[in-house]
Amino acid sequence: MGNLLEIKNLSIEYVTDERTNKAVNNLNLKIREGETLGFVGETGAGKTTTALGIMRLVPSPPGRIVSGEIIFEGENLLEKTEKEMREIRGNKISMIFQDPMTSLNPIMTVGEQIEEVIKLHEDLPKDELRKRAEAMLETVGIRKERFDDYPHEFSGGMKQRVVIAMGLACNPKLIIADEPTTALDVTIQAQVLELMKELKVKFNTSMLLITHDLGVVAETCDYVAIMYAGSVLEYGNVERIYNNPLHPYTVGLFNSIPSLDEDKDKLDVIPGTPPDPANLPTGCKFHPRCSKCMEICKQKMPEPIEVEEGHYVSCFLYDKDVKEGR
Amino acid sequence: MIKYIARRLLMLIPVLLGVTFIVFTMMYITPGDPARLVLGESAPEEAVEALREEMGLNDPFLVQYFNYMKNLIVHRDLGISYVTRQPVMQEIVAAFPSTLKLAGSAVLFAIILGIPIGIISAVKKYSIFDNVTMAFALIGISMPVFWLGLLLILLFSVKLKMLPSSGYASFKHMILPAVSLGAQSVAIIARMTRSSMLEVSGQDYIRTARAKGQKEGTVVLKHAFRNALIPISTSVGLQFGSLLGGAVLTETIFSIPGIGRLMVDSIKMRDFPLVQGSVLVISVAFCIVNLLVDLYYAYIDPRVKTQYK
Amino acid sequence: MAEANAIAKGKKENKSNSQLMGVWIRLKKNRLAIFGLVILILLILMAIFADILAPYGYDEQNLQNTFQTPNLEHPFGTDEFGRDILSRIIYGSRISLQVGIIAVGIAVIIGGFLGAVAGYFSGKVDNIIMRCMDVLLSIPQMLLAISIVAALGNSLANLMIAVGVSSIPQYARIVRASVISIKNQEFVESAKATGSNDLRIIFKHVIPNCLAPVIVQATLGIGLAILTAAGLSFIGLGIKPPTPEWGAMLSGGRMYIRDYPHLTLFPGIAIVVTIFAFNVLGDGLRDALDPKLKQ
Amino acid sequence: MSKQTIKKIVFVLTVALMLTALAGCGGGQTDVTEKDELIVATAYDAKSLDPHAVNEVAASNVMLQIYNTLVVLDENGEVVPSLAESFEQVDDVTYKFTIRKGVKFHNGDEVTVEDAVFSLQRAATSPAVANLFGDIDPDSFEIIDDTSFTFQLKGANTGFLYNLVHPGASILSKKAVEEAGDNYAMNPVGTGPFKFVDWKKGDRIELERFEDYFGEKPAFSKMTIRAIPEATNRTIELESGGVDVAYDISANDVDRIEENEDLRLNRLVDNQTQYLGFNNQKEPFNDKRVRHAIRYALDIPAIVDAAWKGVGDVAIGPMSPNINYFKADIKQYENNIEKAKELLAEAGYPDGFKTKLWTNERQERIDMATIIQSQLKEIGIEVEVEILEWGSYLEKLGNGEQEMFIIGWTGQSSDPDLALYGPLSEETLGAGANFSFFLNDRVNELLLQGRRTPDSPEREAIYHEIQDIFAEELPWIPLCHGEAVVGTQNYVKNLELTPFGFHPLYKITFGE
Repeated sequence: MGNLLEIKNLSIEYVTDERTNKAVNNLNLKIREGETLGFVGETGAGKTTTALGIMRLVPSPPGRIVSGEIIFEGENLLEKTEKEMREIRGNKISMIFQDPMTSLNPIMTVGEQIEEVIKLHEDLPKDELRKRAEAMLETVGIRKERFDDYPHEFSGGMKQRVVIAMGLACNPKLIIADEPTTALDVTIQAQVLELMKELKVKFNTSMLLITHDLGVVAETCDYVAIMYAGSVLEYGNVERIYNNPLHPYTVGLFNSIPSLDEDKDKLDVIPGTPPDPANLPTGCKFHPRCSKCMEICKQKMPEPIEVEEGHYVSCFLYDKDVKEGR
Repeated sequence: MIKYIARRLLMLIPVLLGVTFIVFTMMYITPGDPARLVLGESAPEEAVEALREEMGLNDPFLVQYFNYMKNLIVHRDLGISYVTRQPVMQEIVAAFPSTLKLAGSAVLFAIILGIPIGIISAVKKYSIFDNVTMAFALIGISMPVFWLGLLLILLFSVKLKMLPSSGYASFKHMILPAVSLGAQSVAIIARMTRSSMLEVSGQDYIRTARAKGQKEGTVVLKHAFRNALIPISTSVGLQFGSLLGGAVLTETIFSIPGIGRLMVDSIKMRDFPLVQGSVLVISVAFCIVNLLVDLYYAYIDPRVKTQYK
Repeated sequence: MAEANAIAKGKKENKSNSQLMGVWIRLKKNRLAIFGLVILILLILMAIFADILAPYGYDEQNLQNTFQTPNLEHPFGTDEFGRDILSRIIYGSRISLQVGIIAVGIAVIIGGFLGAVAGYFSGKVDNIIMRCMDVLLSIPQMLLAISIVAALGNSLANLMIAVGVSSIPQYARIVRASVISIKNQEFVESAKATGSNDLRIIFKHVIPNCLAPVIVQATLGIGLAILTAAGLSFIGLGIKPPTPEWGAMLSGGRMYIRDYPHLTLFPGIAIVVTIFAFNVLGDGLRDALDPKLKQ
Repeated sequence: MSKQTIKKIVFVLTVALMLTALAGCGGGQTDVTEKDELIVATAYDAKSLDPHAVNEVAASNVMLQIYNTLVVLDENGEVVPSLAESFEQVDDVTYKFTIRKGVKFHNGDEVTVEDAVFSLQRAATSPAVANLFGDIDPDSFEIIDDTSFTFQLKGANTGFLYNLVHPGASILSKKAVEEAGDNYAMNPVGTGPFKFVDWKKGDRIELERFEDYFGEKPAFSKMTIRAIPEATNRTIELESGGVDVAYDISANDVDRIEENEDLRLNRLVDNQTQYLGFNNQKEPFNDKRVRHAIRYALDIPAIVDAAWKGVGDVAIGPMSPNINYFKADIKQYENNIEKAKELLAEAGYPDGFKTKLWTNERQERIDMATIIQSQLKEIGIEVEVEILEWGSYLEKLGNGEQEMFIIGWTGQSSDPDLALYGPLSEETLGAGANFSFFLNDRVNELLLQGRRTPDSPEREAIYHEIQDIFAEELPWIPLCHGEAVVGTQNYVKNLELTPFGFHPLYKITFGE
C-alpha cells in the first residue's frame, strides 16, 4: 500500500505582537491508504494545528506555515492554490471536529448542512441532493425525517453523527477526526467510535484520529504517532508500541494510565509541565522532564531512528552512535 | 407564535399606562399656565380663566388624569390640542410620518453602510481598512448629531450648494438629515457587526464550513454573517428607538416638521394633550419596533423560534 | 483614575491587589485607551485649573472685538460678544464633566440600588421594579430627559437630574443581571448561612462583585450623558448664560455658522474629543476587566 | 478574497457617488414671465386657520390671504371699507355696517349679512381674540336688512375700528363653520384672493387663486407658505432659489442678501417694543432713582446693535413711531456711569446690589441680557441672568416673582390704546401684560380717557401726556422696536409690508 499522505518537516507557528508560539516543529508523518493513524499527545502538543495544517485552515493571521511539505496523493498541498484546496476540502479530505455542540451551524437545518458539502463537490439536481443527504443521515443512524430539524434539537451524540455524515458525504480519501468523542458521554463515545470504525471500512477511507486517549487508539487504530511539543517522538504499529514503548515520554504516558491488572499505590506521573511553545527548550523538547536525560539531549534534536520495522523513535537512547560513546 | 405576539401586545398595556401616568405627572408639575400661553400676554384675565375652566385645568390632578384616561380608553381619543384646538390625533398623524421617514431612512443608511463596513473590517481584521474605518467609527459615535448636521449644511448646502438644507419633501431633502441622524448609528452598527462577526468567526461551525471546502465569501456571508445578524439586529432595533428620540435634534436643524419637534414645541407651549399624545405614540412605536426585532430573531434563529412554539 | 479607586474600594475585602494590577496591565497595553485616559486627565486638570489656564474670563465681553477669527491673542477667536472662545471652552470643561459625572452618578446610585434590590430579592419586588424600569425604557431617553427638564425648569442641577434619571433603567438592568448571576455563588450563600442581613450582603458582597460591568457602562455613559446634555442645551433646554456649556455655545453659534464657523467648530471639537476619550477608555476598560471578551 | 473586498468598496463608493450626483441635479434659473407660483418661507407654521381659535402672526399671515375683513387700512393708515360697502359709527358705542353685495365664499355661496354677524359674534366670544374683540357685546347684534347690521360695544373705545382690520375679524361662512365642526381649522372657507388647498402641518400650506374673488385678481395662481424655523435655512433657501420670499431674515444674513444681486431686502420697523422691565413694587426697583440709575448705566444703542446687528430701531419711547400720537420729544437719558453711580448712592445703594434678570429663550433677548449684565456690573449691580422657558416665564411674570426682565409688547393696531393700555394700566396689572406692576393713577386715568375720546387734538394731548409721564417714571426701559426684514428674489415686486408681521402676499407680481 502506498502513502496517501506524507508530512515532511512541517513547522507551523502563531505570531502575535508579543510572542511567537511554535506549535508544530519539523513534524514528520505518513498515512497509508485504508489505514487509521492514531495521533496522541497532551493538550497543546500541536495535534489540532497539524490537522488544520493539512487542511490548510490554520487561522491566518496569527498562524503561519513556516516550512515543510504535505504530500497528499503525490502532490504537495502547500503548493496548491486556495481554489484547488477548496476542491480537496470536504471532498478528498474531510475533518470531524472535537465539539459537535459547536461545530454545527445553529441556524441551518442539519439536512442543509449535509447538502451543502455535497453540493459543493458534486453537481447534482436538487432532489438528488436531498436524497443523498437523507441517505447519509440514515447511514449514520438518524431517521431521514429529521432532515429539517435544527442542531439544537439533537443530542450531543446525534450531533456528532451528523458531523460524521457531513464528513463522509463526499466519500473522502482521508478523514481527520479531531478528538471526535472527547465531548461526549462515555457510553455515547463507544457508539460513535464503533460507527466510525464501521464506516471507515464501508467507505474505504483512511483516518487520522487525533486523541489523547490511548485506549481509544488501541481499539481503533492501526498505527500510532506520539506527539510532544509539536513533533512526533515515536511512531509505529499500534501493537508494537503498546507492547514495547521506547521513548521515555511514551513510557511515561503508558505508566500514567490506571490499570486494573497492576496493583499500584499511585500512578506514575510525568514530572513537570509541557513546555511553553513560545519558549521551547533546546535540543530534545522533552529533555527537561526526561528521567534519562543525557548531555547531548540538551543540545541536539534527535533524528527519528527505525528501531524495528515500521517503528520509529526520536531519542538518543536508541542512537547507536551515542550509545557507543560517539 | 400568534399567542406570543398577543401576549407581548397585552404586556404593552401596563407599560403604556405607566408612560401616560409619568408624562401626565410631569406635565402637571411643569410650571406655566397653558391657558395663558394659548391666549398670550395680551389677553384679559377673564378670558384666560374661562379657557382654563374649559380645558379642565382647574380640576384636581387625579380627576384630570382620570378624565384623560377615560377619554383615551373609552373613546380611544387623545383629546384636543390646547393650542390649535385640533384633535391631537390629527396633529400626530400629520407629524409622525416624517419622523418615521427620517428615522427609517437613517436606520436604512446605517444598515446599508454600517453592516458592510463591519463585515469587511472583521474579515480584514487589523488591515488598513479596518483600522481606518474603526477609527472613524469611534469618532462617529462621539459626534453630536446636531454638530454633524450643521457641518453637513455648511458643506453641502452652503459651500457646494448640492443639497437643500431644510424640508423633507423629496429624496434629495432627506439625504442630509438621514446622514446626520444616521451617522452615529452607522458607527455603532459597524462596530457591533465587526465584533459579532469576529466572535462568530471564531466558532467551530465556521471552521466546519471551511473544512467542507466552502468558498470564503460564502463562509462569511452565509455562515458567519447570518449568525452574527442576531446581535446586530438587537442593536439595530435599539438604534431605531434612540433615533426616534434623537430625531428631535435633526428635525430642529433641518426644519422637518416631525413628532420630536412637535413634542418640544408642545412642551414649550404647555400643550399637555399634545405632549401626552406624542410621547405615547413614540413609545408605542418604540415598543412595536422592539417586538418586531424579537420576532425577527425568531425568524433568523431557530433556537428562539422553538421557545415561542 | 476615579474608576480605579472605585475598583480598589470595592474589592478590598477578599480580593488581592493583583487583580487590580492585572486590569491595569491589560489596560496599559491598549494604546487607544491610554490615549483616552490621558485626554481625560488633561480635561480634568483643565477643569480644575480653569482659572489659571484660561487667558480671559468666560464672561468677559468686549463688544469692540466680536467675531474675531482665531489669532494669537485669541487662539480660538472670539464670539458674538467678543468673549474669548478658548477660555469659554476651558471653563466649559467644568460644566460638561460635572454634568457627565454627576448625572451618571445619580443613575448609577439609584439604578444600581434598584437593580441590586430587584435582582437580589427577585419575585414580586423584582417584578415591580423592573416593570417600572420598562416604563421608563419605553420612552426614548432624549424625550424623557426633555420632559424632565421641562417639568423641573432650566438649570444645571436640573439638567443633571434629567439626564441622570433618564438613564437609570440601563444601570438597573445591568446590575440586576450581574446580581442574579452572582447571588447564587458560594460566598454569598455562605454569608447568608452565617446570618448576615440582606442589605449587608447586597452592599458587602453583591455590589462589589458586579462593579466591572457598571464601571464600563458608566465610563461610556458619561460620554453619552455629556452628549445628551449638550443636545438638550442645543434645543434650548439647558443652562443659563453666560455659563459656557459646550452644547449651548454650539447652539448660540449656529446662527453665525456661515460667516464665523469657528463659533461652532471649536465647541464641537471639544465635545467630540471628550466623548471620544470616554468611549475609548470605556472600550479599553471593558477589554481589561473582562479578558474573556478579548481573544 | 481581497479582490472581493475591493469590489465591495468600489461598489459602495459608486453608490455614494451616484447619490451625490443625483442630488446635484435640479435647480436652475426661474423664468419670470411664466412664473405662476409664489413660495414663501416663514419662521413658524400657522397654529390654526380658524381666525377665532388663535391670535398669532403666522396664522394671521395665512388668514390674510384667505379671508377678508369688513374694513382695511388704506395707504394713509385710515380705516376704509373692504368687505363692507360702508360703515358708520352711530354713537359712542354703536357701529353700523353694510356689506358688499355679490361677494362669494370659496365654496361658492354668497356672503350674507348672517355670515358677517355670525363671524363677529363668534369673535366677540372667543377667548383667543378677546383682547381685540372682547369689547363687543355679543347680544347687541341687530340685522337691519339683508345687507346691513348694527352692534354695540360694552364701553366706548376709539381704537376699536382699527381692531376690525385684524384677521381675527375675518368674515367666515357660517355654513362652512357649522358643517366642519372641529375640523374647521383645517378646512377654512373665506372670501379672500386665495383659497385653501392643503396643509402639511409644520411644513407647508398650499393655496390656490380664487377665481371669483371680488377684488383685483392676483398675478399668480398658486401660493405655498412654508415653515422653516431655522433662520439660516430660510436664507439658504432664498439664495438657492427654493423660495421667492423669506420672512424674518436674521441679522447676520442682512449683508449677505443685500450684496446678492439676485435678491432684495425689504424692511419696515414694526409695532413691537422690546423692553427691560422692573418689578416696580419690589425693592429696590420701587425707587425711581434706581430705575434711572440703571438707565444711565446702559448704552442702549450698543446693546441693540450687538444683539440685533442692525435690525430694528433703538426705542426712544414706550411705543413704536408707527403708532398714532407717537411723541418724539420726550425726556431722554444718556449713557452716564457717574450719574448712575450717584443716583444709586442717593437711593442708598452705593455699592450696588444683587439682582436677577429674567428672559426667555429668544436668542436676541439672551444676548441683550448678557450685555446688560456686563454693563450693570460697572455700577456695582450684580446681575444673574436666568433664562426661563416661555411657559414658566409668563406664569412667573404674572405672579410678580420677577425683579428685572426682558420682554416685548406689540401694539396690534395703529391705535395707541392697544400699544399702551396693556403694559401700563391698572386693569392689566400682572396677569394682563402689565408685568412691571406699574401703578400710576394719573396714567391709568389718562389711559381710560384716551380710550373713550374720539380722535382729536384732545386725544393727542392725552397720549402725549402718558408718554411724558412714562419717560419720567421709567417703569420699564424701552430698548428697541422690531423690524420686519423680508428677503425676496429681485423679480418679486409689490411686496407691501405691514408693521403687524403679516403681509398681503396676494398683491405680489413678478417682473424684471
